[in-house]
Amino acid sequence: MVTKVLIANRGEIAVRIIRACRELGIETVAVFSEADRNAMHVRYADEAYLIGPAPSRDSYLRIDKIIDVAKRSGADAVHPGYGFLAEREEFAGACEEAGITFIGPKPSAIAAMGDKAVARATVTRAGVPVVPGTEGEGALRDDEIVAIAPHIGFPLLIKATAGGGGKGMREVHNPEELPPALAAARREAEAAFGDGNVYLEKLVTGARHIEIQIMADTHGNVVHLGERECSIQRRHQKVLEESPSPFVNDDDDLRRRMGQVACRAAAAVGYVNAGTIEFLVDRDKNFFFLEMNTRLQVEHPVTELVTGIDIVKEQIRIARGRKLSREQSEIAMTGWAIECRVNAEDPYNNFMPSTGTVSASIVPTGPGVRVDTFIYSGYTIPRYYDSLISKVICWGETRGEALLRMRRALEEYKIVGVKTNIPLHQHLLNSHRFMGGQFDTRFLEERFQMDDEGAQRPEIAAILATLAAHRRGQKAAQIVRRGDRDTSNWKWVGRYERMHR
Amino acid sequence: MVTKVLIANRGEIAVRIIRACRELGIETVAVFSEADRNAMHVRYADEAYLIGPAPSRDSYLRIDKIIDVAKRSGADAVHPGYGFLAEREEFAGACEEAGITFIGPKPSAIAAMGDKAVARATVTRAGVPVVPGTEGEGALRDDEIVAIAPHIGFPLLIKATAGGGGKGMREVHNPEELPPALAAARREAEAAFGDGNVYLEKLVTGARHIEIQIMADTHGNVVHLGERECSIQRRHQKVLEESPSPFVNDDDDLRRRMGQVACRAAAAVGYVNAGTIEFLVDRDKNFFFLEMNTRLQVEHPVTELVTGIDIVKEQIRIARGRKLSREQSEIAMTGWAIECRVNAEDPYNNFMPSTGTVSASIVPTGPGVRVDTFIYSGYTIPRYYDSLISKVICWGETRGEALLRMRRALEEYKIVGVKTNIPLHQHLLNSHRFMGGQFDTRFLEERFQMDDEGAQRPEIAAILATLAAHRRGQKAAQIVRRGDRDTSNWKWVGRYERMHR
Amino acid sequence: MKYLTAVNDQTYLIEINDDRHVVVDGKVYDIDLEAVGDQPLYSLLLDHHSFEAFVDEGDTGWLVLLRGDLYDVKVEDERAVRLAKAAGAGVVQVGDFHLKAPMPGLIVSVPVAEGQKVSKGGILVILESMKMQNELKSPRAGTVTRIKTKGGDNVEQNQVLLTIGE
Amino acid sequence: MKYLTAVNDQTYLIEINDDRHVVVDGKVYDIDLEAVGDQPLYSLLLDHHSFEAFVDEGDTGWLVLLRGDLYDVKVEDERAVRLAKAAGAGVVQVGDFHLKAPMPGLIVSVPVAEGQKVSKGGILVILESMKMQNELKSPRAGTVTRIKTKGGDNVEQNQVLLTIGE
Repeated sequence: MVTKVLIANRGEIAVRIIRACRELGIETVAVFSEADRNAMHVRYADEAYLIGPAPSRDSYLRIDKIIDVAKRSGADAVHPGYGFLAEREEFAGACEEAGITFIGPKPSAIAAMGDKAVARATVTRAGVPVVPGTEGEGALRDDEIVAIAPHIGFPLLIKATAGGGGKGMREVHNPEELPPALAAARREAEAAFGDGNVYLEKLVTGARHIEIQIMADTHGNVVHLGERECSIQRRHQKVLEESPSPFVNDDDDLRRRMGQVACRAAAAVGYVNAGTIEFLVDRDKNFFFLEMNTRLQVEHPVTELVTGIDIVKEQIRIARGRKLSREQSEIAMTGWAIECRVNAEDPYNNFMPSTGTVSASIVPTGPGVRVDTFIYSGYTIPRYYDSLISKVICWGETRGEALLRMRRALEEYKIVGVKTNIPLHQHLLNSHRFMGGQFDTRFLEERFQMDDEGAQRPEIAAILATLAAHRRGQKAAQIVRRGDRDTSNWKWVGRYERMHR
Repeated sequence: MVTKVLIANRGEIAVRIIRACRELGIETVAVFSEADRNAMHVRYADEAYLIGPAPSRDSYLRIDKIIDVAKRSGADAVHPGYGFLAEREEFAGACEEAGITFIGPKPSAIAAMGDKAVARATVTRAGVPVVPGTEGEGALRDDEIVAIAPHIGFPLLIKATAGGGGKGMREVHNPEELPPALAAARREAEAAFGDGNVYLEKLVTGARHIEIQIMADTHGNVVHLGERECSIQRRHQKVLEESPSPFVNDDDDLRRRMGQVACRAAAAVGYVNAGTIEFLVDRDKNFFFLEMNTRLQVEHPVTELVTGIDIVKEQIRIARGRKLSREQSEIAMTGWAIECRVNAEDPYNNFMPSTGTVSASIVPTGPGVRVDTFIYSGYTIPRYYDSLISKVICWGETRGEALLRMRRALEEYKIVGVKTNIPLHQHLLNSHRFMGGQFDTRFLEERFQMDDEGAQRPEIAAILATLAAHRRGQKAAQIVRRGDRDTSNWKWVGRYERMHR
Repeated sequence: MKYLTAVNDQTYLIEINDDRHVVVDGKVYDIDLEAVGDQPLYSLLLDHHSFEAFVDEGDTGWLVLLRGDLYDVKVEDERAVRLAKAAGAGVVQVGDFHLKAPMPGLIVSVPVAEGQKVSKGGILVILESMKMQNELKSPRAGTVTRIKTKGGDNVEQNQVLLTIGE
Repeated sequence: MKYLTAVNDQTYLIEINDDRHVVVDGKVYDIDLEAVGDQPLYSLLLDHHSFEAFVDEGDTGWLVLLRGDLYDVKVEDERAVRLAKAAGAGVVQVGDFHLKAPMPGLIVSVPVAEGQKVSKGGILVILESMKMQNELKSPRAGTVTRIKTKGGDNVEQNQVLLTIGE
């Protein structure tokens, strides 16, 4: 049974899951850290429990506290969202042990796919092509990695075994760079996942990152919901995603083959619930398994908009033991969807994270625009968590319509008080290469500039700045002038005397 | 050509049209009254022109000024939205004369349908069934109306000939009520439309108000986009709409017949562009033509969400002389959509309009929710215009999903600073009769109560009020106490001295 | 602090001694109350149950809008109530009713005259605002004692338009 | 008032004499500027063209974010500039660079030592915030003259972390 769901997460994904539950008439239990009392997931859930101090390791990563809240609140299911405990075998196991339904795959499937190196070995045995690397070697020490590296050949990627979201990932172009990069990657992986293990993978150049969404039920049915294009990345973090991929586009045969391989990879570990198989696709349309994310993906909304399937509701349906609501033949992609991840960071200052209070948030609305967010006017963004504060997802009948709609949505979106990467997205959407679908995973970092030297309206900017400066000057002058007036003085004196009575 | 569109409107519909234009790469020109400098349509348009004082008759109803702005700005087309000049034959004519494309029907079609009494006579000749009334009699004096009334029989409806939106409409149950009701209706019609003419119509009881959206191009193609259920009304103003109608629902034959009749009515006046045929449908599924709205309808989004057709973009397409993008056989309704009109009015005080500054607006977002609005935190709602401030439109695979989604969206929607009718919608969505689709046009006013006496959480409300009162008391006490403290005094003294230097 | 808080027909004795608890008719609840973004909008966690509500002071008491229901709540200091009772209460409040403009607008007409008797629900003033003509009605029977406005006037919110006496 | 306003390589002479007009290099424009909801967000109508932009004062000038482009704008009082020129300008500004924390966070490590020479782009401090490790780099070559933080420190925004001298 799933009648009361504890959401072991925060931010936009916690809100997303609470909404799905509400719409299914399921009660919700939020957990929150000391930094999150004013967070939207606390306000929108039916119940909310404080689980510890702000740092994740003291709150959102504390399996014991979360299981305890589940028991106290009578939650009969847990949704882990993404990040935090979503891909921790122990967490799924602890839920199982406590008799709580884990809305996700079995612990064994998480374990098999969670250790990225083991996962690659597993799917290779199932006949799924992988990028060459250290799969099947287990956890390696630095000296072992240094020894193996030349056999794979440079350039290489160091990846966190427990990884995801680009954390603990480093590119290495020659043997000299390897030791410091290993140290940095392990340090970041340890901080992000509590696990410093890493593995190596050959860096495929000119490749695209395309992933397949799959859903599997407990009755042995596995379907795929088409692909997502995720090549627009910065520091190995996805920035913008779309579905379909402009690279796959009309090649239904490629889509079908990738879908079949994805389903086969899932079946290889007895996968149940929603999952994503990430592939690298080279220029010749060869595709290689990268990893499987055994949880809901940040970018799941683009698939929802083109297939009409609510993935979170479908996850709950599967967790309830029902059959998938649609067979493969009933799943079609209609139109085009794009998602822009809005991060609290300064695109003009090396993407430094930006924290602070959101003094205003004017959200784009209207036809074809969906926003998944958890910020609101007056909300203070804590510094302890991910910088993702909002996702803008636009649907259009064609890629062109979706792009134009996204442009107008981003122009409408006004977030005041913190800096965001919205200008980055606006530049991207104006880039001819992006518009033409001509990009690989290196595009954003290597062939794209946030160069505003040639920006089109310097005169307007000059006028705006001058008017603002002029007004500020006048206001300052007025305050001085007002200070000289009698009425105002009388007021101050009155207050002063009241105080001294 | 349509390359630059002047939007002769304000509020949410002006924003809606600007968005469509932006997404088509068409430039936009806004017009605004002195009360609307801070309105969203002024901010979102490419250009904006002040056209006069706040009262509509001095600004948004001034054809001369609007045509003048069109010429000065180089706009080659005008979109009238709904209300204001949308159904004024003279306006469409003035555009034509100035060589500006009017995004709507020909003046002759507006005239034929705009005089509601003439319209009824016209469609009757085309074999479309109408509710008995004074159609075909022309403008009548009070004494003539009083004389005719008994021949139609009571109860009766007085309607404004130039009408729409329930303005200038009165119900009359016996001959004595007729003269004062006539006076009130004429007065309101005169104020709203500048035309005090009214006509009579038999009041069909237990009926539903169901309308058909049609689209017609300049190549002679006419299609319908299915029906909208609009029976939830207060004072003859629609409050909540849905598509499909729960009354029509699976009766595809009824839908097809109503659609065909609607297309025939449109063809009878050589109709081009988007239009709506309103029908009364009695318990036995007999349907009667009420009137045709020769413009975009407030509730058009529900049709957009179930058909996937962007009606405003289609309007522009038609105005450009293109063929309709889809044939009748390609138009299908998928899922269910509901719209709640959010009005700035107090549902607990006889729906009195509420004006003021919106100090916060937290908009519901996430899957399946669309909001068409023009308010934002810090915006002051002027008192001169319609009380509609936002439309929440939810889509679901089924009516049940759409209803549950609307419930969660309304619970999330927080508008602070003005009162809204959101609680009315929340009560409606909890009403068993509404949920069961068991309602007619009288339901909201006669069989529905905003009765909160039996509300479920008096204890929570008591605690909240007590905590708020307690905090306010404590804060007041603190201010007094703080006034006694030295540090604070020093601050005041410092200021006082600075001022007297 | 102890309060006597009345909602509809029910009265609760509510005791607040610190920021984290309330005692309602003897039952202790954990609470955590936060204003949302500096607005009269509150988030309350009551024994971990999460509620969001508008809480604002109205003319006659506190108004709480909670999950689509409006509660009119009277909060009184329990000690003050006790003292008042001891002093002998029971004053019958009867007096003039001042019709105030519920919003700014234009007076369309005033269909009553000074000295005229009106019944409960009788139309006193027609006020236009936001394109709607609103009929302001008498909350009780009485006599129009004073009219302070006329058709064509622009009136501000809360401006007294006329007075109904006994 | 006259202003000399510089954007990128271009300088405009902008004259503001009333609320409704600006004169830019001799050309008169109608203007209408309004702040949106009390924020550093402005709506400008310039000869009826509608622009929305964030306009805020930065460390080195005004920052204007307009349709996705950021402009760094220097606004100077034209008279002040003239006077300064007359007094003889041309002071070369060289001095210490103080590395400030761009956001609150945890110092992961400081991979430089006092007295160490650093080149432009060299990593000075690794700061963790929002789960990201951020490498703070040197904007120019120089020598680390002072280090005021160490790994494990929690630092506030704008706190000086270290200083680079000549």
